[in-house]
Parts: sequence; structure tokens; C-alpha cells
Amino acid sequence: MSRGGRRTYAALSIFAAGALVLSGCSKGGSNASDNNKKDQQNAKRQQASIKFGGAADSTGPAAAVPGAKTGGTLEVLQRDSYAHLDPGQIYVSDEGSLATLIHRGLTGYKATNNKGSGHEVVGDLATDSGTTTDGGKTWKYTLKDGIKFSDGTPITSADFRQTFERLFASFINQGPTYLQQWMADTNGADYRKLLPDGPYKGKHLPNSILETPDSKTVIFHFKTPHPDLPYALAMAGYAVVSKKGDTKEKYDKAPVTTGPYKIQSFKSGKSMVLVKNPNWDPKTDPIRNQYVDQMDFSFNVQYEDSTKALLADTGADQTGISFNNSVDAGNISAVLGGDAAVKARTVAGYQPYVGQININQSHAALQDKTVREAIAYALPITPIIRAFGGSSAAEVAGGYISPTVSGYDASFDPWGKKKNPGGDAAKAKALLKKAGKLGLKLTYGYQNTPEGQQYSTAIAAALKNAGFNVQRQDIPAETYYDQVGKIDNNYDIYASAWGADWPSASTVIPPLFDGRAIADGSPNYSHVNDAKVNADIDAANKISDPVKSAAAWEKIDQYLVKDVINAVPTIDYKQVQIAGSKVGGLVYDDVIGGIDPRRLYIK
Amino acid sequence: MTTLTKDAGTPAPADAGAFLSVRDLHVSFKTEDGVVRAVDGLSFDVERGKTLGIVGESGSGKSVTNLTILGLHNPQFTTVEGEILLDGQELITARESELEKVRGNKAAMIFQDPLTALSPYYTVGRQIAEPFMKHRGASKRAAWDRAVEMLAKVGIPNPKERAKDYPHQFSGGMRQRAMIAMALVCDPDLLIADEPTTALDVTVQAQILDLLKDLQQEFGSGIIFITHDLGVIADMADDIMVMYAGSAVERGTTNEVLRAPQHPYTWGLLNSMPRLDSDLGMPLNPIPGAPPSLLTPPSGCRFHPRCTFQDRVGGTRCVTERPLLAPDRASACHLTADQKRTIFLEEIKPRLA
Amino acid sequence: MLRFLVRRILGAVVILFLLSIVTFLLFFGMPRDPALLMCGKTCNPTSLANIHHVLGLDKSIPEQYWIFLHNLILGSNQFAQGPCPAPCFGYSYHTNDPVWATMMDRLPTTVSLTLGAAVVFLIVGLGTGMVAAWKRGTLLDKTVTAGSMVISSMQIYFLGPLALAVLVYQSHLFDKPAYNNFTANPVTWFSGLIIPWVVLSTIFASQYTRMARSSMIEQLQEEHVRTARAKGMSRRYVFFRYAWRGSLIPIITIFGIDLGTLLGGAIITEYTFGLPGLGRLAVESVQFSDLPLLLGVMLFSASMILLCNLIVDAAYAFIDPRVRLA
Amino acid sequence: MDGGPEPDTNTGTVKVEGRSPGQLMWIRFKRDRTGVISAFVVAFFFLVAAAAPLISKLYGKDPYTIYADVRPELFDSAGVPVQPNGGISSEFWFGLEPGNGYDVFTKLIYGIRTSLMISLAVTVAVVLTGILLGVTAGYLGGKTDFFIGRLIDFLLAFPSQLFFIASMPVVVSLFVSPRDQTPTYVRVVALIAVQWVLGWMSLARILRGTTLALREREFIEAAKVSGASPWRIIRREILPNVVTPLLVQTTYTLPYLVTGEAGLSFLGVGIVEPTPDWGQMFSKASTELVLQNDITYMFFPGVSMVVFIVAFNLLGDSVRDAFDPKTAR
Repeated sequence: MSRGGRRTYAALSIFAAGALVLSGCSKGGSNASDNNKKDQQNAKRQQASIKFGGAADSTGPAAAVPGAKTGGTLEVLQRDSYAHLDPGQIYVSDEGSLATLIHRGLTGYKATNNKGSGHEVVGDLATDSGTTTDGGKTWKYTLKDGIKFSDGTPITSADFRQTFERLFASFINQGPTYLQQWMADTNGADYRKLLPDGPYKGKHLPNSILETPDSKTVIFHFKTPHPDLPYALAMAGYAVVSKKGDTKEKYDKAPVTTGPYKIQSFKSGKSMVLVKNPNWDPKTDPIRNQYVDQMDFSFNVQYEDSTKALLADTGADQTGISFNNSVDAGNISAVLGGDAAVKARTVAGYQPYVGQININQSHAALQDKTVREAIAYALPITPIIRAFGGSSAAEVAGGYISPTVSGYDASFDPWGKKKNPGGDAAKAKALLKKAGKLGLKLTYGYQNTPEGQQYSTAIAAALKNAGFNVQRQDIPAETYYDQVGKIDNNYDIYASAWGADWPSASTVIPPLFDGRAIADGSPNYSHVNDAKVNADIDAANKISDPVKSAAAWEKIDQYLVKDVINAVPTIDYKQVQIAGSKVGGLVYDDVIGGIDPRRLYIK
Repeated sequence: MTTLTKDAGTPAPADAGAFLSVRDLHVSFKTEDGVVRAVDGLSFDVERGKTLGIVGESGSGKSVTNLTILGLHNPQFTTVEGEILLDGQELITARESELEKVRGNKAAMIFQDPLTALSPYYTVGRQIAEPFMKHRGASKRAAWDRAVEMLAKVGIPNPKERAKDYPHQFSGGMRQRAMIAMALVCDPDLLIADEPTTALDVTVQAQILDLLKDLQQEFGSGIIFITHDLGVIADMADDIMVMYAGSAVERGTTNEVLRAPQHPYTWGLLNSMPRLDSDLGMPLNPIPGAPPSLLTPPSGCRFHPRCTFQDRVGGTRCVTERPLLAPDRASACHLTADQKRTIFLEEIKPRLA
Repeated sequence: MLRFLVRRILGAVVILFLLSIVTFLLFFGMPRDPALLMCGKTCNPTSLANIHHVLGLDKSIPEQYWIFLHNLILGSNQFAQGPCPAPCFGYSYHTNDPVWATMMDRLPTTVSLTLGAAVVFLIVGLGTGMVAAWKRGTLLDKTVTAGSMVISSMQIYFLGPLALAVLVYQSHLFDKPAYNNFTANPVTWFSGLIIPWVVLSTIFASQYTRMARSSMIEQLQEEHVRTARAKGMSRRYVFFRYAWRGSLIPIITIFGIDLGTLLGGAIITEYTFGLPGLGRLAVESVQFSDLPLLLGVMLFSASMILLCNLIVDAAYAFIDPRVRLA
Repeated sequence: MDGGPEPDTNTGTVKVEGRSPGQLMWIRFKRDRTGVISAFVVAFFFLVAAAAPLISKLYGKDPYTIYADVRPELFDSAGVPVQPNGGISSEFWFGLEPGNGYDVFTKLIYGIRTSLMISLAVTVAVVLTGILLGVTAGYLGGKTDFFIGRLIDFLLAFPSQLFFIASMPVVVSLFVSPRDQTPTYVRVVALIAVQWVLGWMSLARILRGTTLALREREFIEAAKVSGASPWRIIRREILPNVVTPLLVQTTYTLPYLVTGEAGLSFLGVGIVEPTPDWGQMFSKASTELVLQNDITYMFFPGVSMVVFIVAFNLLGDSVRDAFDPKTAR
């Protein structure tokens, strides 16, 4: 998923959280570095490849969590309130975590082990992960029996038609767009032309695209094969929306839910209460458990506050947790260096995000590969790690594929950043001289947050040493990605970060580097359009065996980093999370990229 | 007839008849720029029922003297020496609580500008009643009635209502009347009126003066009447003391001082005073020069820098030697008695028309 | 009295009107397009235009302003997010919550912060100031004067973080400041605001100490005060009955201004302590170029200032009979 | 002095062998020890500000070097100096800034430089505007007075801080330069502009009052009668007489503006990293990074500013007293 959410939060917190904005990035502390090893072991585990499950795997109920008890109330401390509850609008990580509890789609991820590292895609509301007969052009889904919305109305294919058609309406603008693009067989935002007003003005998608022959069947017809559909449909963004209850814009604040929990009350920016959904039938759900009776969310809880509360582990905080707050760097040593009891309450892992500095291919000077190599050598990673809170919050990335995605290669490090994260100015300068571009003007657009200001100055300084003439340009944080997303933006280099939408590099490489997808707002921020890459992408997309495709993607990744150099990978984002002592079933789920809310129970 | 004291240098014991007697008073206070000797060896007495007029330019120490009598100076910055006997009670050494009993009770004061001197925040009635309650221990009610009665006495029409008014609702003259009412509410034996009429226009002035005289008849209190206006003093005071640069330069009965003034400064004052009967061609001739700095008073005769008659004395006496104020009817000047007489008769009088 | 009220309120309305215009123009000078925010990742010219239309940003500025006024006074049902009764500031571009509700939601924080601090600093400030004036020139006075001078020269953005660092981060004596609803739990409400209160009122109290002292001393030099003493009134009586009253006038003036400004959003304080008050709301609205919110807060803060001025002027009349309200 | 005999004090002071008020003021001022000392302190700050480049040259460092990258051994991975007290050492006198590890000493003196520069500029602008509008309103009276009066009322009703925050980005965006770095001077100019717009009212009010009072005074009347042009009267008669309130006010305004400017930078809308600035140091000092690990850092901007403000306020008081010894102390 793109870091769209985070950027808004960053922006919000710039002023909102004020002094506390650097919550995520304060003292890595001189003592955090030794914890670093434990932490890495803790986090270093690779996502085993994922298979698509059949009917057998897709039948509920979900495997019981060992030792789980029912009952109790879970206190959930979150920094950011949920901006969107409408599935179609959900994309960012913490709304994603919430969605696992309240929204269900055709497919979903089922844990195959209790470590959060093994998953398979199974049918959630559908009887299986989907059947295709023509290599991914046509997909057929059959709905299970006895599936209901929280208001008791049964879920039918009509609801799914509504769900998918409304994605084309203009007020749905935050969610994922894979499915829409596949249906319309276009790139960028052109898909909206397919059904400009969504289903609301009486127009509907033709059967040649979306077919709902009866109340239980949903059939997709694509022009090109999309073997990844089961993954895509597992995204919260494609969870079902009630046709009867569809209130358009207002749905975003009060949706009709389907998961094991329903929203009892939601005060934007303050609190939320989830209670058991009586109309949720475990027998239909192979993925979720429903142990705790109630979840009380409170928002505006900064990282260090949730950490302090959960560390203290008194009163309600014993049954407390935060789905998305990480342990703040100030307390990281207390947590990781702490006694076994505390460590037992913590989980750590990689987030699916990988940071990169994009090099704008649209600017002539930068089409000279030597210049780009110079940039790649000169670029220091330390400032970024520093700004985000030190080694416990981020580590040097080799490629664009994160450790949470199958195919990650830890040894890959073409620019020697892992050995020398400070960058290699001398080498860069030499290259730049060779290219005859000493003193080349580089306009560096940076996100105008305290972090951004901090590391961009350091990076600029390093690039200056390497013989560039760097011009820093601040970009308002909350529209940062819109600015750098423009093809004809004014910037030569700018940072961006991207996370896999599902644990396959097919949600990293194509969106970021498919030259044919270049458009305003497309995440191909460096506008690379490389024939070989495009070809390889198509090839890899056709591979239906996950393991083979993973290998193929990693090859493209390495080619991109080493030979195309349209961007320089910077950091893999990591986080450590903690829960109260009475919280059971604590697992860091690689797909969610954080604690798995579906398994939690009160000891 | 007021008996005037012996030489200031050797103060006589307080006169039995005198109700207030001030002996060799020295007042000086620290300012940003140094010590100001505001009053420098002053002695005088006041009797019940009589009026002493103190004349002099501003800064001659008139006001200070009288503030000192009631101890209204700021002890932090001021040092006072000498003795002040009010009805036999020593005031300089008296404790604050003692003084409080005296103020507004035995001795009251009327200030120059009734607008600023009355509190804007309380009704006239209340302000008059307060001292009565304090000194006579009267009840609110009684005190209020007394206030109304006093307002009636000082000639405020419809006092019952007016008592409820605030000072700003009064006219200038009425305010001064109210002030007087306030001063006399405990019928004090001594009333100090510090330029009570300067802030008022001539007609009102006259009324106020008459009022004061009438009230003096009625209450029989002694009055110290401070002014720089000889015209006013003429029909108020029984005796006059002329002050210059912190000490008395001439004293005598009103008649003596005004008919046959002996001190060049007094001449100057008379000279500079506009007269209704003087014909228009006659120019006003103010005393040349400005009052001296009390930080660095002139040597010898304080007046010599401005005195046009130094040469008559001859030598440097005026500059070196400070003239003393002789007992009784006297003036502090080195000119001989007949010099004074002749100069006045031949040179000053004509100009006074 | 009535005439006074009417006149002042009319004046206030005019000022608010002008203020809203200025803010409106200011907003349209803003470097970035609010639509971009709502447009999200799949942003293309068409959807952008669409959002412009939804927000009414495609209309001319005067037209938009007119609509704003109309909604403000008459309310509106034109909003996709739902009905919007007067006073209608519309819905936030960013959160889609109704602006008025949002402001009312943030108000308690600011009010608790401000009034709580105000009570303390007024009492402490005036108290010490008067004592200093009473004991003028003594050691006590000198220490008070010096101390208040130094403290009043400190800034919230120094004292605040310092307090946080010492009391919260290093010693863990207190929890980090936060706003908890009073009705929900008075204790946490109190404990959450204690540090902001202390910091805010320390600084203000020191300023009021200085004011009270000098104002008192000035009053003590007034002639009518001397008259009161000449009447034989005791020093205490004169001090508290005569001097005190007058000394209040300048203080009340300043207090009115301070209170107004703080109630309109104690920006730096809320920012320093991360309290979700109006001040922070304002700053967010600027960050997100959220016109409805920005206008709402701007007008609200201004009204607070005006309201307090009005109250102050009314207060004059009570203290000083010379002031007539007309 | 309660009930103290005022008139005599006057004669005491005013009559000191006919010295001009200016000389008198100077004499009194020199006599006032606190005043003189604080004057020296203030002067010291301005000196440091002016000589910042020289000082840092001698000291051999500049506020822009990112020691966290140049001398990584001094920092941990989050950019916190590893030595105690924020890495204070014989080499880095005031230690290193957490984060990018700027040298605090040079950053502080350059920060003071920036802040004082800006505040000084605003002060000048404010004073000029104040004089212009205040005196005009007071002297001309009538419609002009009314209009200016209303303008002042209006601007005073502005939530100023809020206005600053709202208008800073706007003003900055007026100078957008697409390919180049937004130069610091743009932010500086913007800061000066916004503070100026809402800064001049109080001064103007006071001057209006004084002028109004003066206008009724005889010598002005005289000048009028003698047919002097308004401009001449203002220049020769009024201005010399408003110098006192003007000077006093100004000495109070400048520190107020310094803190204001710092406040904006603290809120992040003023001067931003890497440009050194007093307020920007405060915003750094209020970050988790510092609060958690390095309180030492916040004392350098903090204490220096308190000292500066105290000194300046004391100076203001002495100036006021020197001009007018009667005022309460």
C-alpha cells in the first residue's frame, strides 16, 4: 500500500502533535544499538511464499488460537483516528488493521502458522479463493451460505455489484485502484470513464466485465490475465458494501459491517467502541476469531504515551494494546533491553514499506546514467535512518522489495550502502567529473516535516560534497505525493516510499516501474520507461506459480537498482510493538505489517 | 492679635495662646538628582480663630510645610527635623496611629484641585461621612446625616440628593464646597487650606472665601491659608508670612506686610500682582529670574541672585552672609530699616499706584 | 446600557465581517489547492475539477463568499455530508466533519486550559503584586519585583518543554499533559492539565504581579488618596478602599485582551503540550488549507477577543462611576 | 512616593541649571546602575549577533556542518550525541544539536543574529508606521483620526498569532521560484511583513494620544497662529515632544517582537532548518529527541533568551525612569 496514510499523519502531526511530532523518531539512544541485534533477529524472517487455497481451506471456522479464552474488553490505544471507514476508501495501514475486524471481502489471508509469517489466500465471503479457467482472464466466485451484514440482511451478489461499481464514483478516491484498472483495462485514473457516476445514476457495468447471474455468483471478465486477483480482492478496499445501506459520502463515517465486530460508537478523533457482531457466523469465516467481547479505542495517544502506559502495565492497560503505534524510540531500550516478561509482550517486524530516493527521468541531465550512478554512490542513508529514529526504526535497504515480500534477497547491496551507509562522495565526484557534470544543479523536493527538513539538509550536504549544486525545495507534507506525482514536476530528486499491497512484488515493481503506466499521480515517481523492464514485468505477471514469480520479480528488482538506477533504495521500515500482560495471541503479522487483531484474546 | 515669635535661631518655647506652633522646621527629601532642602529653619504659630496666610511662589516650601504638619510626607524619602506642636502634641515624632487620630479631626486640610482631590469612586456623601465615622465613631446612618448637614452648611442646594452624587457630577465650585464640608465635618481646630481657590474662577473664588470666613466664625478654627495670590490673602488673613526658597523672609500682620512691606521679594510680589484699579498702560513686572534650585541653594541671602537692591547693601554681604529673620514684625534682609522704608516709599509704592 | 450593547455588538459584527473577508482572500492566496487533499492518489484533472465543483471552488470568490455568509446565517442543506443548521461553517474539507461541531468539540480543552490558568494567575498575580506594593521598598518587594521580572521574560516555548522534560520525561512525576473530559473524570481532567496550567499561569502571574504593583503604586500617588489620608483614614483602609479600585482598571484592560486571545486558542501552549484545543485546530486548518475550518476558527477567536473587550468595558462602568455606558 | 510633595521634586529636578531634557535623561540614566548594566548586556547581544561570522571563524566552525555525518563516532544511530550533556567538550563548547548534530555554539550566535536582524527590521517598520499614522491621526483629527482609529480597532481584533500562521505560507508563496531553493531571505521578508502589519497599532495609539494632547498646548497654538505649515509644526514642535513615549515604547517593543518571531519559528512557520534561528532552536528543543535524551540542549537558547529579554526590559524601565523620574518604580 502506498504511504498515503502516513504522509497525511506526518502532516497532521507536524502541527497537531507539535512538540511531539518526532514521536517516531527520537532517541535511538546510544544503548539502542546493541538491542538492534536482538531486534533484527526478531524482525528478520522472510515471508514464505503464499498459495491460493481451495474450498477446503476456505471453510470456517478459523483455527483456534492456542490457549485462547473468550470474553473481556480490549483497550486499543491509537495515535491517529480513522479517517475512513468506507471499505472503498480504506488503503492506509491502520485502517487496514481495523478492517480485518469489521470488513470482509470475497477473499482474505488465512494464517497457516501461529508466527504470523505463513499465509494463504482463501475464500472469505466466497467459497474459495476464486477459480479461473483461462489463466486469469475470467474469475468466478460463489458466495457462501449464511453470510449476513451486521444489520442482519443477507449478503448477495447484488451487494458486490454495488461494491465494485461504486468504486468508479468520484467520492471514492482514497482506496486501491487495481481492480478498477483491470476492469477498465487502463492505467492511471482513466478507469473512471468506465462508469463516471458509479451505480447511482442507473448505469451499471456490462456483463462483459462484471457478471452476477444469480444472487450467489460473481464473475469477473478481464481483457488481460490477472492471476493476482485473489490477492487483490483480499484488500480491505474491495470488502463488501451493503447496497441497501449505501449512503455514499456518509458511508465513510457509518458503514454497514460484516466482520466479527461491529461499530457501536465512533467519535472521530476521540474514541471508538467495537462490539461483537451477532450476525457474524464463525462457520462462514476461515480467517477470523472472535474472542474479546468489546474493543475500546482511544485516539490521539502518541507513541510514547501508549508505550509508557503498556510498559507500566497497570489497570486497564494490562488488557491494553495498540494495533499500529510502535514503541517510541525513547523507550525502545527499556522494551528490548528489558526483562523477559516485557520482551514476551513485544513483537517486532518489518513493515512492508521500502523507502527510495527517486531520480526524475524526465529531466535531460538525469538521463545520463553516470550522473545517476554518482547520485547513487553519493546518497547517504544515515540521515534518513537518523531522522526516523535510528537503527530500531529503519535499516539500510538493498532493493525495492521488502523482507516481508517473497523473493527478498538480504545480501543484495549494489551501492555498498550496508557497509558504508554514509555514502561514497569521492567515488561519486569522480563519476560526476567523468560525466563532465560537476556542479550539476539538482532540485531536491523534500517533504516539509521536521524529519524531512532534517534529513534533506543532511542529504543535500552530502550531495554538495559529491559536486552537485543542490537546491532544496520544501513541499507541503499533505500534498507531497500529489506534487511529486506530477510528471512535469520541478524536482530532480525526491524521496518516496512504497509498500506491497500484498506479499508479492507484483504490487511493487509494476506500479513503480512500469513505463506504460506513467501518468500524473501514478507512483512511477521516477518516470522510468525501460523496454526490458516492461517486458520482464509482463513475463513475470503471467507466472502463476508464486515461488517462480517471486524469483522473477527479484531479478527485475536487482536489474532496476543496479542497471536502470532510476531511484536509490534507502530504508526498510521496521517497528516494535508492545501489549499489556493480559493480552494473549500476540503475533506480528507480515501481511498486515503489524499486530494481528484477529487473534487477540484476554488471558 | 497674633504674637509673633522671637528669632528663628533661638526658638522661644511654644506660645501658650498658640494652638499650633512650628519651631525651626527642616524638611528635606531625596530625589533622583540629590537632596532637596524644601523647608529650611521655619518657625511660626497659629491661634484658634485666626488665619495665617502663607505667601510665596510655588516651590517656596509652603505646601511641604503643611503636608509635614499632618505627616503626609513620604517617610521613605523625607527627613524632618524641628518640632511641631499641635495643641501640645508633638507631631513629628508621633506614631502613624497617633497622626491618624489628628488628621481630619483636630487638623484638616483642603487641597488645591477638588477634582483630583476627591475620589472618583465614591459618593460625595460617603467621602464626607467617612472621617466622621472614624473620629466620632458615629454609625453609618448618623455619619450620612452629618454629611448631608455639612453639605447644606457649605451651601449645596438639595443636599439630600446631591450627597448621593459622585464628584464628577459636581461643578468645580461645588466640589470645593464639598471638600470644605469634608474638612470641617469633625469641626477641626486647625484648617489648612492649600491654595483652595486657585483652580476656581474669580466669582466662585469669592464665594468660597466668604464661606471659609463664615465657617471660621462658626467653628472658630485656626486657618493656615496658603496662596501665591496677595489679593486673596488681603481679605482672608490676619497675619502673613512670606516664604522664599524654604524659609520665611518677612512676617507681620496683613496690614503691615501689605501696606509697608520690607523685603525686596515681597515688593516683587506686590509688583507682579495685577490690579483691577491699575490703568491699562501699566505693564506687569514679574520678579526677574527663576526661583532657585533647592538642590543647590544660593549662598548668603537666598534671594540675592534675583535681588535688584544688592548694591544698596554694598560689599558682598548678600552673597556671603545669610540675613536672619528678626523677631515680631520683621524681614530677613541686609538692607537697613530706613533703606527699606525709603526704597518702598520712593521706588515701589508709586509703581503700585 | 442597552444602547451601549447594541452599538458595540454592531461594531463587532462589522469587524467580524471584514475579518471573514480578509481570511477568505488570504485563503485563496494559499499556495496549494485544498482539492488535492481530497483528490487522493488517483488524482487526475477530471476528478480534481469534480472536487472543485463539489467544494464550490469553481465559483467566483465573491459568489463563494456570498454562499458562505448565506449558510452562516441561514444554514444549508446543500452539503453531501448532511444538513448544516445555522451557524453553518460547512464541513471540513479534510475530515468531512461539520466545522461548528468540531469547534465545539475542541472548545472545552481551550476553555479548561484558559480559565483554569486565568483563575490561578489572576489571584496569584494580583496578590503578590499588592503585597509588593504594600511592602514597597522592602526586601520582599525587591525579591518579588526581580523574580517576576525574570519569570515574565520566560516564554511558554521554553518553560513548557523544560517542564515536560523535567517533570515528565526525566522524573516521570507526571503524565504527559492531555485533555480528559471533566464530566467523564474530574481527576484525570485535572491531572492532565496541571502542567499546562502551572506553566501558563507562572508566566502570566509574573506579568500581573508587575502590573498590579506598579498600577497600585501609581494609584497611591493620586491626590484623592492623599486626601483620604488627610482625613485620617488608616493606611490599610486607604490602600484597599481608595487605591485598589483605581489600580484595577489598567489590569482589567490587559486581562480582557489576554483572556480573549487565550480563549480564541492558546496556540503555542496547546502546541507545546499537544492539547487538542482550538489553537491546534486552527493550525491544522492552515496546514490542510481547510477553508471552512480556518474561517470558523478565525471568526470564533475574533469574537472571543471582541466579547472580552466588551465585558471589560462593562466592567469599567462597575468600577468607575465616571464611565457611563453609551 | 505616596503623598510626597510633588511640586518641589519638580523644581528640584527640572531646575538643575537649565540642562536640556536630553542631557538630564542621560545624567539620570548614567546614575542608574541596573540600567547601565542591562544596556551593556543588550549591547553585548547585538555585538555577538553582528560579529557572529567573525566569532565562528575564530572558533573554527560554522552552524551548517552536519557533524552527525562528518563525525559519526560522536552520535548514535538516532543522532543523539553519545557523550553526556549533549556532547559538550573542549571542541564543541555548547555541545552538538541532536539530530543532524550542528555545532550548538555557532548555531546559537547565528540564531541570535537572525532573530535580532528580523526583529530590528520589524521594529523600525513598526516605529515608522506608528509615527506616521499615530501623529497624523492625532494632529489632523476629524475624519482621518476616525478612519485610522477604526483601522486600529479592526487590526487589534485580529487573532494575531493565528493570522501570522495563516498568512506566512501565503506571503512566502508570493515569491515562489520553481527550480531554486526558497531562499531564506524570502521567509525573512515574509516574517517581517506579517509582524509589521499587526505590530504598529499600540504604538500608533500612544503617539496619537500624545499628539492629541500636544495639539491643545499653547506653543502649538502659537506656531499655528504664526502660520507655520502643518508639516513644519509636526516636524519642529510635535516630533521632538513625542520622542519620550516613542523611545520608551520602542525599548519595550523590540524584545516583544524577538519573542514573537521566535514563537513563529517555534511553531514551524518562521525560519526552518538549516537556517539557524533562536526560535527554530526552541522547536528543536521541544522535540522528543531532546526532551528524552538531551535537556542540556534547550538551556542554551532558553537561558540566552531569558537573559536578553530581562536585560532589555530592565533597560526599558531605566529609559522610562530616566525620562520621567516621577513614574512609580
